[in-house]
Amino acid sequence: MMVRVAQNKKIDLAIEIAGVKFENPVMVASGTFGYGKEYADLVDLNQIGAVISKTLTIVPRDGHPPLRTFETPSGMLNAIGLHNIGVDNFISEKMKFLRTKKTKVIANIAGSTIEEYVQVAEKLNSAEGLHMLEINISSPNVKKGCMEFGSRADLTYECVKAIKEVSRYPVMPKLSPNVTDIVEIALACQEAGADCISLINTLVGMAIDWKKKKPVLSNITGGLSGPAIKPVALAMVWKVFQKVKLPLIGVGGIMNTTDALEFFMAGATAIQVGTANYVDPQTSVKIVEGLKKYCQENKISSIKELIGMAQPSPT
Amino acid sequence: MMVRVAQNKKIDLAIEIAGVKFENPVMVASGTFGYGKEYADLVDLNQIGAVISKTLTIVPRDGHPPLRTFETPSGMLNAIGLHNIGVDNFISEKMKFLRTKKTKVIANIAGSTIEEYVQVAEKLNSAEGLHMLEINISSPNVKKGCMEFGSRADLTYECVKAIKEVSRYPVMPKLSPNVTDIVEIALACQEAGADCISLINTLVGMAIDWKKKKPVLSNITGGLSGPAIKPVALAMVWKVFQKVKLPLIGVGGIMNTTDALEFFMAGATAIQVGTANYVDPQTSVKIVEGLKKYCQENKISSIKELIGMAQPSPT
Amino acid sequence: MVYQTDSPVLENLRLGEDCYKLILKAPKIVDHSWAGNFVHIQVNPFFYPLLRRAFSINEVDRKKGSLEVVFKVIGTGTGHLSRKKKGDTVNLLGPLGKTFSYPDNEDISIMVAGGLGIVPVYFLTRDLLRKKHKGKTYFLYGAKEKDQLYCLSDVKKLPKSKVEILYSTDDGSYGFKGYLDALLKQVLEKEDKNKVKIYACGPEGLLAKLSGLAKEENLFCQLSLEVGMPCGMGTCMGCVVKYKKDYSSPVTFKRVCCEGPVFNAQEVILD
Amino acid sequence: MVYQTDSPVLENLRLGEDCYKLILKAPKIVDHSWAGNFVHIQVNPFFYPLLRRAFSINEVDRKKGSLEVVFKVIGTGTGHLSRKKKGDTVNLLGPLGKTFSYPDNEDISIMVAGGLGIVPVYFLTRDLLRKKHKGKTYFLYGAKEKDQLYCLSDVKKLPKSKVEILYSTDDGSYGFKGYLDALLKQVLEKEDKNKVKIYACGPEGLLAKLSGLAKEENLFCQLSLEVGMPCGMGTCMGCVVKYKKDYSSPVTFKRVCCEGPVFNAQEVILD
Ligand SMILES: Cc1cc2nc3c(=O)[nH]c(=O)nc-3n(C[C@H](O)[C@H](O)[C@H](O)COP(=O)(O)OP(=O)(O)OC[C@H]3O[C@@H](n4cnc5c(N)ncnc54)[C@H](O)[C@@H]3O)c2cc1C
Ligand SMILES: Cc1cc2nc3c(=O)[nH]c(=O)nc-3n(C[C@H](O)[C@H](O)[C@H](O)COP(=O)(O)OP(=O)(O)OC[C@H]3O[C@@H](n4cnc5c(N)ncnc54)[C@H](O)[C@@H]3O)c2cc1C
Ligand SMILES: Cc1cc2nc3c(=O)[nH]c(=O)nc-3n(C[C@H](O)[C@H](O)[C@H](O)COP(=O)(O)O)c2cc1C
Ligand SMILES: Cc1cc2nc3c(=O)[nH]c(=O)nc-3n(C[C@H](O)[C@H](O)[C@H](O)COP(=O)(O)O)c2cc1C
Ligand code: FES
Ligand code: FES
Repeated sequence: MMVRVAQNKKIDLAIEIAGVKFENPVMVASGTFGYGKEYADLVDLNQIGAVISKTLTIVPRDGHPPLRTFETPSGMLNAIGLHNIGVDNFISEKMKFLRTKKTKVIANIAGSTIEEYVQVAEKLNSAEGLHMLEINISSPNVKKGCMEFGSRADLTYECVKAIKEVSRYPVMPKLSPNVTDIVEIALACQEAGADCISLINTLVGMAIDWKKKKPVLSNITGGLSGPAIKPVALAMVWKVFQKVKLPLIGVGGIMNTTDALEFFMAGATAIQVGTANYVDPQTSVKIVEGLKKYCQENKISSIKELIGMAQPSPT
Repeated sequence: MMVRVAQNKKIDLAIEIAGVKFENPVMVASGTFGYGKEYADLVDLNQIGAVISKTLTIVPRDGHPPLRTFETPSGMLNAIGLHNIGVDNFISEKMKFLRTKKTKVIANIAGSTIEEYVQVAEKLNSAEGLHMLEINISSPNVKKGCMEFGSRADLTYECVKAIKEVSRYPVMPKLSPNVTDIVEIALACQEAGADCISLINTLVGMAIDWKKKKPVLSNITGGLSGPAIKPVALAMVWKVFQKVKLPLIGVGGIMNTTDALEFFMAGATAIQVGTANYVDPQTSVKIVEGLKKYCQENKISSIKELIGMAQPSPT
Repeated sequence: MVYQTDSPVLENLRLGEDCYKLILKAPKIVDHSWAGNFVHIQVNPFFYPLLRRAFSINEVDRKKGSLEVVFKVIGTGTGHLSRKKKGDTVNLLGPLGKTFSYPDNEDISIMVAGGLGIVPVYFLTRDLLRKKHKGKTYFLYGAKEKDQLYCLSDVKKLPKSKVEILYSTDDGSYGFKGYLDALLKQVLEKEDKNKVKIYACGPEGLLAKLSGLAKEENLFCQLSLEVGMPCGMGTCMGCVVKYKKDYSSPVTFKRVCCEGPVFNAQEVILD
Repeated sequence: MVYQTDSPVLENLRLGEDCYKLILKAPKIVDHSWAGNFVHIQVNPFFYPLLRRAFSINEVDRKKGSLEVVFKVIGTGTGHLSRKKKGDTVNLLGPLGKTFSYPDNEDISIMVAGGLGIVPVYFLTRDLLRKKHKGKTYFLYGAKEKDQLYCLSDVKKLPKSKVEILYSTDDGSYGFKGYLDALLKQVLEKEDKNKVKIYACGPEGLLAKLSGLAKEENLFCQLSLEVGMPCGMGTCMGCVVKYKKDYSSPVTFKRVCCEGPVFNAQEVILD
């Protein structure tokens, strides 16, 4: 059931962000596609704009004890706790396969301190075939780092700036929705020299097992993702687009082509497919195909025309 | 199909908050039950702990143009814009009916300025049969007031304090989830002398009509409610319970008895049923019935035993 | 009085591609239902889709205590409904909304039914027949093409002696070729506009045109509107339409679920 | 190799109250499926419930290219599945997970099937029969009460000459009265523990007991675990179990979907 994207010369889905040329604007979100190879039996990676790795830390992490996930109405909670193989193993074990594919490769990174973020970024400078760094300043599931930084403009600025100073790759901070003013955080990224911004990570949520009278997740709270949060993600892309000049990569509850269209029209330059990969691993490829069809039917020659189309025209 | 609650002498669902004795801890949320009479054909108001009015303002408001609502996966967006009959009409037209019922009556109020909040609160001092004020510092759908105040601890403090100074009724500020740190806002309420706290109002969200290439709602963004947001609401009740001493009234996505149980176990003293009223007007009465049954089966003599049951025991 | 009932499905008939007639037993609701009323149906007890769906009542059988709704599958909610079988139950709220102002015997009634907008005006027509209404009655039924005149067999059963039936299709595949409002104008030319009472329901475009026509020519015209209705009970304030009583009044908003769905065409602003 | 297929429902048989056997056509998956593998089923294409549901494979027909899953209705997902009819299709991912280590002819195999945990060990037993496995084989099948031995008729068809079948029910309504682990202990007393290979699946409590027993008595015992599985493909890291290779190793987490669902009982920590 590998979906093949119809060849169509006229329709240009390619986008360029910070000098990186993506074949199309559809990426798979961090933590929902492993390190890429896991889905290679099912999904033609050559047809996806970019694969974003699970968040990488300086040393491998084991994450939280079970239970780590729970399904909610039109969504799911996760508290994985950044269980990952560590940046070194990623470079030595996972990049080799990814380099053989046309898809662009984005490494998502995190640390408990800004120094750790910087160390991971430095290590990745030697990863051949990598194209961009996504900075996880937004995962709600760890005690130190991530959302701790992404909830404050000053720490966001510091963290992004420090990484920009050492990395040879363009940098894409990933924002948390659990803030009073996401525009303020996005502006801090812009000032710090970020090349683009992805939004959103998960919303903090929890569930209680009323039979056992205790929280379902071992970590108590987790991150909510899936269709349930799409309206929240879309509103944040919309608002940030109005004040921030950087290209935006929209993520949150995207299940199909029309969901993706909403994000482009709100102002996204590209989108990421997250939870939907679990539901249907073909989602990203189907969206690529769907976007081509949409553009064809609506005589749109470049996907770029769609960006911010629903926004009021500047006066 | 009026659901009747089985009489059971032994089970005590009554709760007292700030001196007000509620027959049971199930309230219907502001904006989802009109002014009470609308549902009188279907729901026995004597069986509901409290009816909370639509937000009242100093003069009647017309609200936003259509479209005002939109369904989303397991949720809905609304941008009503506080369309309401105004506080005077509420007192003269709606209180008479509500006084004839055993349910407690809570007036939800808002204003564009703190002065307006105070004026509405003062007017309600003369409303016979009222029991409490809920302070809407959290609706995301108006340009001035509401969430503007509830997003900042200092303004929350000022607003709540000003109302406390004039009102003869206990005061329940209603918090917005669209903040970085809801505990900080809750603490500001506590300091300002609030008697209890309700949480949460809706999450900011939006939808785009991809066919028309514009936002679905005339107000562009709206508030997300329903089962989709339950995990977020529950996590906020959980966190506030850990730091704030005031009774908490949980609201957000409660559809049935087990949802309500989760909120009690997280730390709520009472709960509010919102969007579920639209789906099944009997929801609140069914939950009252369900709680009785649960207590009976689990040999719980007072609902108070459930409050915070899933929280770690204090060390 | 509004009732909430678990109503058994008596029949679910397929009327055409993706169009169904659902017959539900709901005696209490039926007792109080008149043309223009609607029911609010919980299509899935598991909250997916979350909200109820509104359907005008197409016809009632007051003896059997049953009512009909006719619907087209357009999304999740109507998809669920289309799969209901005899013996299933669905939860109903009803009757909801304001009814049409029934015509007097002196009036000339013109029903304007665009597509599935036929539902409330069909009920009105059937009710007038039951009441042995004497006034002249036109029934204008239009759709894009013949296949979409889903209720054709019902309409054909209306007594020709009492109701003058005219059809239109956009493509001319049945009856008059063209839009319903053009057909309506032909009828209006033959009749005394002061005696005419128009009752209409149908797609937005049609109703907007009729609203314009009613304002220009000062016609008595009632429209049954459709908008998304979260509660159906007047509490959410979510279903409003722009309303302007007359030239000198300000624009306000009226709730379609309880101050409508039937409105005077001259008083609503459809844009 | 993992496949994703839209698989037609060939049959959906009711095995008892709220228990069903679904037979699906999925030739590619069947070709690569062995005992312990599972399929991940999208029960509703409209994303409600959102996530796939995992089901061990009960049996395959390699000629027809069909596979069986047996399930109990416990929530929305299995509720949807129970209503699937011949001709419907469901989207499958499979075969997923690690299989049991099949026994050698010298081994004494003991299948321990608690409730619907029968599924993977039934497949193993059937596969051994197909492979003309020579080793002694026990099949222990237990449930709360007789009515919950949903697969009784399948088990009864196992050749008695090749498989020694023992039943248990908690209430004694069929076979041995008591828990399955007690029955297992009786069997173990008769056999050489060094030759025994235990294959088990069932409720959490049973598996925890078996894990304890295996550690105490240093038994070869493989357990098929069940936990919520968002992806089933090893990417979400959501389905982990506590794992400790041996006494001196640290506790880590293993993904049940791809490093399991079959684990050595001595290596997992079930609490
Ligand atoms: C008073 C009234 C009477 C109606 N009578 C009929 C009838 O007799 N026959 C019939 O086929 N349909 C009728 N409708 C429209 C019917 O309610 C919609 O077709 C139905 O809600 C679509 O639901 P869905 O889940 O299949 O579609 P979806 O597109 O999935 O629905 C999504 C959302 O949009 C809303 N919505 C979409 N289209 C409409 C619409 N046209 N009107 C109102 N809400 C809409 C729904 O409430 C829902 O919240 C009536 C609507 C109203 C308000
Ligand atoms: C490898 C594997 C093999 C399985 N084999 C079978 C089988 O052969 N027969 C059978 O009846 N069931 C089997 N299960 C369990 C089956 O997946 C659950 O019964 C099913 O997911 C329940 O879905 P639901 O929507 O009906 O229930 P709900 O309670 O609504 O499900 C809610 C959530 O909990 C999760 N969940 C609940 N119970 C379980 C459970 N026991 N195991 C895993 N996830 C759970 C679901 O994934 C879902 O996300 C297996 C599970 C796994 C992991
Ligand atoms: C199980 C799971 C694990 C995730 N892990 C990460 C992660 O490691 N790093 C990260 O930046 N985001 C992580 N995310 C967040 C997603 O990348 C995405 O931002 C979020 O899920 C919202 O998108 P969605 O609704 O499409 O899933 C994870 C999400 C899920 C569901
Ligand atoms: C249509 C609609 C109108 C609402 N109006 C108000 C309001 O006037 N004042 C207010 O404080 N909250 C209002 N709310 C918020 C609800 O009271 C409640 O806080 C929120 O919907 C979350 O609960 P729920 O998920 O149970 O609906 C409204 C909600 C909806 C859906
Ligand atoms: S549908 Fe709620 S007020 Fe009309
Ligand atoms: S279910 Fe996702 S890693 Fe196992």
